[in-house]
Amino acid sequence: MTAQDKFLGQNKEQLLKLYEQMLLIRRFEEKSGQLYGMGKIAGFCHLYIGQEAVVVGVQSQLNQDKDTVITAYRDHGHMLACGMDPGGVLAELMGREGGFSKGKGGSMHMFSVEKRFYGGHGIVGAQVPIGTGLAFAHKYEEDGGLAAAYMGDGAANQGQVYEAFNMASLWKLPVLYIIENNQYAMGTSTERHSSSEKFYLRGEPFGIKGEAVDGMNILEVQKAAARATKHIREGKGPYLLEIETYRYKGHSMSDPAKYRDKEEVDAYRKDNDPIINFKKDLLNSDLFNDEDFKSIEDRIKEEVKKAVEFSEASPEPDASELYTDILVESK
Amino acid sequence: MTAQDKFLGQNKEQLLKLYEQMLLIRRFEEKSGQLYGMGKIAGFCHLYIGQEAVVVGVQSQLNQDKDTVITAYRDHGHMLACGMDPGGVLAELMGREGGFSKGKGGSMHMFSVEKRFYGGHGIVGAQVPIGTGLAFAHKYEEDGGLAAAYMGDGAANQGQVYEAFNMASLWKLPVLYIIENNQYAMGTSTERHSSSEKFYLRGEPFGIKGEAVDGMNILEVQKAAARATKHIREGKGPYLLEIETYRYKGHSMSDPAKYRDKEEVDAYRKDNDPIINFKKDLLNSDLFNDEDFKSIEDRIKEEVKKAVEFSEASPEPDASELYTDILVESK
Amino acid sequence: MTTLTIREALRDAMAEEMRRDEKVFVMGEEVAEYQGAYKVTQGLLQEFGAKRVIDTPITEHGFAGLAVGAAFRGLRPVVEFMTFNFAMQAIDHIINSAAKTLYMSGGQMGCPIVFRGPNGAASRVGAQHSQCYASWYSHCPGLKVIAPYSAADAKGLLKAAIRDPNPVVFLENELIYGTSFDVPDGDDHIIPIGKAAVVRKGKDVTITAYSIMVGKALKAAEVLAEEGIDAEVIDLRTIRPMDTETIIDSVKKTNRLVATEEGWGQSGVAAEISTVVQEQAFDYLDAPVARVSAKDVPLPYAANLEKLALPQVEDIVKAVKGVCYK
Amino acid sequence: MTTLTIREALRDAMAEEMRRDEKVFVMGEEVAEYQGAYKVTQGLLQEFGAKRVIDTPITEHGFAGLAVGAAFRGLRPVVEFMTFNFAMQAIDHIINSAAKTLYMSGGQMGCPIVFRGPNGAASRVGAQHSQCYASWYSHCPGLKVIAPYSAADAKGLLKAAIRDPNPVVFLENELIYGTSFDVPDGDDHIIPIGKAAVVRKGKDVTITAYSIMVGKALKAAEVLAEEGIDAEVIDLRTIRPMDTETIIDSVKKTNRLVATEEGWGQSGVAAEISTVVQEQAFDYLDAPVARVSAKDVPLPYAANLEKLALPQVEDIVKAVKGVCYK
Ligand SMILES: Cc1ncc(C[n+]2csc(CCOP(=O)(O)OP(=O)(O)O)c2C)c(N)n1
Ligand SMILES: Cc1ncc(C[n+]2csc(CCOP(=O)(O)OP(=O)(O)O)c2C)c(N)n1
Ligand SMILES: [Mg+2]
Ligand SMILES: [Mg+2]
Repeated sequence: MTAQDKFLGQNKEQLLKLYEQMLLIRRFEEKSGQLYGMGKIAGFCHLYIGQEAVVVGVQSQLNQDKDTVITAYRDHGHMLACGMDPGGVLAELMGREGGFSKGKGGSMHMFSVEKRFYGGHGIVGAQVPIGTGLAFAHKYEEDGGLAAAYMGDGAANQGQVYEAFNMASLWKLPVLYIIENNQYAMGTSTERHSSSEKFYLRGEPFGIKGEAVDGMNILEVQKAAARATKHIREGKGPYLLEIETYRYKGHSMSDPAKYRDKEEVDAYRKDNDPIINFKKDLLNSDLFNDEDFKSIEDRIKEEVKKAVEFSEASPEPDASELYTDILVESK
Repeated sequence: MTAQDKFLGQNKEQLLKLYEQMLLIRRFEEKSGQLYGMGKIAGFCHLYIGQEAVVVGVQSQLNQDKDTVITAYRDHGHMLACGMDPGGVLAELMGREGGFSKGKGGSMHMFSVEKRFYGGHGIVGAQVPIGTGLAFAHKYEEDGGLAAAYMGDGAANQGQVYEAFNMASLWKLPVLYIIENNQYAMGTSTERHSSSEKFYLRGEPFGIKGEAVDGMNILEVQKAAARATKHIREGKGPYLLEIETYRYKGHSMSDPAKYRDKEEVDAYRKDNDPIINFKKDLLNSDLFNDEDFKSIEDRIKEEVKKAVEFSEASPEPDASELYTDILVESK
Repeated sequence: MTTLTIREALRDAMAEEMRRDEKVFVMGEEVAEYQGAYKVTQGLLQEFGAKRVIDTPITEHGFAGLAVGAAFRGLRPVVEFMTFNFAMQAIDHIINSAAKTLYMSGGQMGCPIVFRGPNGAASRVGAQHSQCYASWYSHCPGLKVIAPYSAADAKGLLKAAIRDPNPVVFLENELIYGTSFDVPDGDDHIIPIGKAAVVRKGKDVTITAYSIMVGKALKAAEVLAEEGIDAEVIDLRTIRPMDTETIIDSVKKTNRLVATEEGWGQSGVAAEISTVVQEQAFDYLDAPVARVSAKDVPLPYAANLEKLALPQVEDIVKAVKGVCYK
Repeated sequence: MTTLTIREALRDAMAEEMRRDEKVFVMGEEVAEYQGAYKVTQGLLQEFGAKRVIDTPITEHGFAGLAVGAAFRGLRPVVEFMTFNFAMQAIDHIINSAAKTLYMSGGQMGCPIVFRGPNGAASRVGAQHSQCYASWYSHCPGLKVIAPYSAADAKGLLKAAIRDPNPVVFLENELIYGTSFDVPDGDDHIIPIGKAAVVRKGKDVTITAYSIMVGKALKAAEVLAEEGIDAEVIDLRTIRPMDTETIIDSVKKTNRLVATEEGWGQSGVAAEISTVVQEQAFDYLDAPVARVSAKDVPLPYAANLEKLALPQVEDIVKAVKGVCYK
């Protein structure tokens, strides 16, 4: 296999961009964790560390001018991958006026209509029918877009998911369902919460094709997402990807994660890290050198630093904001 | 095939009992329809005519001293098949004190703890988790019973059904799920409400075995129910039967059923009627003669007449009943 | 003016708004081919086609969520629940997704959606099919909650609801779908959301009501008139935001109030009105506010019990006499 | 007496009742191996095993329905919702299946079940995770609704709830799980459902509160004492059935009432209390009843806004001064 083939025909710039996006998420989340520890972020805060290849891989196959994206509360990675400004995301985490929701939403509730990111939802599974509704709108408007609706393995048991599957398939809606199977729903492992762990089959009785994907390998994610989006764009209706991944951190910042061994986590970190392995892969080809990565590292460091500065400089929302945005004023 | 084989080893008495139960339901429902027309029954009233072989066939394979039964609002047939007194059912339909719910429940809400019939529920799909809870109790109490939870084809799309499937299979609960596929959910045909009409596959991603059954042939229903209950009683967890049937009448008494041709209904009535065909089958064997059936007809006529008399004689509930049964008084 | 049933008025409202705005569509169980379980969507499929008049599976949670997603993208769904009892399956999307997201997004994510359908008791359909949700929904900021009585209001308010950029819960009543009223002609008949109407002027006592209770209140007022009590009847029309001004103005004049509702009393709509009046017009009250609500029981099926459970004209008459010390 | 946190008191209540009655079991998300998302079920799995302490998938609608079915068969499920916000997914089973079936069955189908978990706002968790459902549930006949404050009440009422043959909604508060109180020793400490408690005697004004608001009311009373206002504080403890007698008796003495709640005001718990007092003690009131509720907004995340949105000690103090015309 040539490097060209292996890397799915992507050029150097494209490949480095993938790497950069994953690394940005990693560093951003590390910083969020720190700031949480310092009390500057509060409430629920769910980090995406370990799962970076999923969203970066899938988003690389979307059309950022047309497609729409939705996920649950573990959403920082998705926002960054959608191109939302890290400063705005972090400011929101810190409850500041400069945040994407003016500080009113917090970690779980951010949106950017401009970047076509529709949240940021706190109720497990709720984003799946909503995402199906985004797809409904794509079809209704005939705008050629599709909706990507992400959910966790735990969310995949929620009844409303199946109600959405049925309608999406019945009406051939352009929706890509992504189950991010990170092996746990909070403290419950998949085998303890699901009668069958083949999540990619969950759409079958509704006629939705599914496949399981190695989510620690961004190229695999890209390949599967390419197949899926092709199917959807051809008007064949929904498609389901179960992307197997792993979350390194606790469920949220308050979870000590005693339900698994340190060894289990370390094994992923060491042998299976999506960022390290991708970097290795790239370095093993003759297209890349250490310098490429060094400059990315530096850029991201700077970017995260700027995000922190922006957020810290942003004031708390004005008290008058308490009473705005409850209703849209009618014209 | 000997008659013995054909009739699954059932003796004459057993076979006539099946016939009698189906016919009782048919005549009871015809009478209910009449009484509704006369304004003696009100509100929602969903008749079971056409579907008799389903519940009689399944119930014949249950252990009436141990197993529990639950269904939705199209429940008169289930109650009669559970052995509940037709007079008590009819009195309830008429809102009388002598009804199974003292007149407070009506057609959709009757129960008999004695006969192990747990309703009679008005919310499409709700009976499925509740029925799964009956099965949970069987397992918890280790009483050797199983729960039979009936639902319609429309109900089979409800999200809570899948939530129940997952838990039932995960915890190996003794529950028999029966989808009574009568081709329509109110005015919507299965092809218009379901992305796939192979309802028997709906449990597959949860590891629940399913099969499709001809519900116009009571012997087929019995065979499938025997397989299913055997599986469940062996501790292998839930089982799903999709039983294909047809409702002759409108969805409820207020439905003119314009969404289907008269021909469609007539074809069923003429060629596919579960009661007529079973009678033919029995007569074709040399075990039965016309007299057997005549005496059943007479008995049922009498039974239905008595039920009407009982109901008409039963007064409306006393006004004081308005305030009883809201809470169980603590001892 | 044309005489229309409420059913027709609602249908006309939807049809007119669908003609006016391509983004408006109707979805729900049996709304298309069946023409609506209660025939409220009669003719819509024929005029607007299957793209915009959509029969759903019986999956309220799913299709309400789907409609919310469509609204987030700027479409304007009108979601029919066959009855609001079934909306309990979908209530998480109504509250958590539709009502709260604008705020949680700092104003970015509007959700222009109407959830409509019959609310409260129909005739003899038992406890699970008869609940009134007016107080639940009106408890929650981020929603507008409408419960009209007359056909003119039903039409004008449904049109306003469809044009409104916010999530609106629109509570109808099955028992009066067939009742006829005069409705102004033309397709620009809009009733502003948030305004109550004094539907009968009077000086001795104020009666507030919404939905089917307005008819009962008006009947009670007639009975009372014969006995020399001149009742003012206010049709709330909107429950959230509540037009407290109209109520207070009336009470300042009559000094007596009976607040009626078709739902249960505890933390109901009448409790809110009683509280507001007491907060804002305490010194004007010549008697404690009385409320007339459903009895505190699940709705029974039996004809005699059902009648006892639901608030009747006589209950209003009695309550009015009570506050008038007669 | 032993000093226990509310968390421990709740755990002890469940453990004692599980020892007493084999039919009692606990189910919910993360209740077993994780020991509870908020550690309320600490140690239960270890003592009672996986048969009786059951981790569920994240399917509230399904497991609430399942538990109702088990209760119909005479088991006594204690269903933990990780928070009551998630119970909106299951609310149809709580209302339509658990609360109404006894009535619909003419008294045959008891449903001895407890739905418990944290209700209302935690700290900085945003609008979808912070709603108070006290008024919604207490609106509905067929349910009992409890919202205790102290550890002793939490224990005694949870034990009573588990023994009660009816469906009980038991509303806790995450922010005070770690707060310590004296709790009577022994496993026969039962607090009767439906009885409020006067937790501070006073003569100038009555303050009603439930759950976390009791602590705020008591603090407000201290502040007020310094300013010469002697407040009586009533802990409602049960919201349905409401102990109106205790409230009325107090108001007849103090002639002034401030009704507090952690939820929104419109058709809230305070509205009910205000209405009842006005109905039953109108002539005793020297000032209109004031209510202190959450601001009428979805709960914001930002620290400063969150504080403004929720009812605080100062709000109570201010309201009390208002009704005392000071
Ligand atoms: C309906 C609902 N129930 C429970 C919760 C609490 N909760 C938040 S996240 C979570 C676990 C979800 O696991 P999974 O879907 O696998 O996603 P992951 O966190 O692993 O990304 C739970 C139980 C919730 N937010 N919503
Ligand atoms: C949650 C809910 N949604 C809607 C309804 C109204 N409804 C009652 S029966 C019915 C059709 C159900 O069809 P199916 O499940 O196929 O059962 P069948 O009536 O054919 O026996 C509908 C829509 C309801 N009772 N509950
Ligand atoms: Mg997970
Ligand atoms: Mg059907």
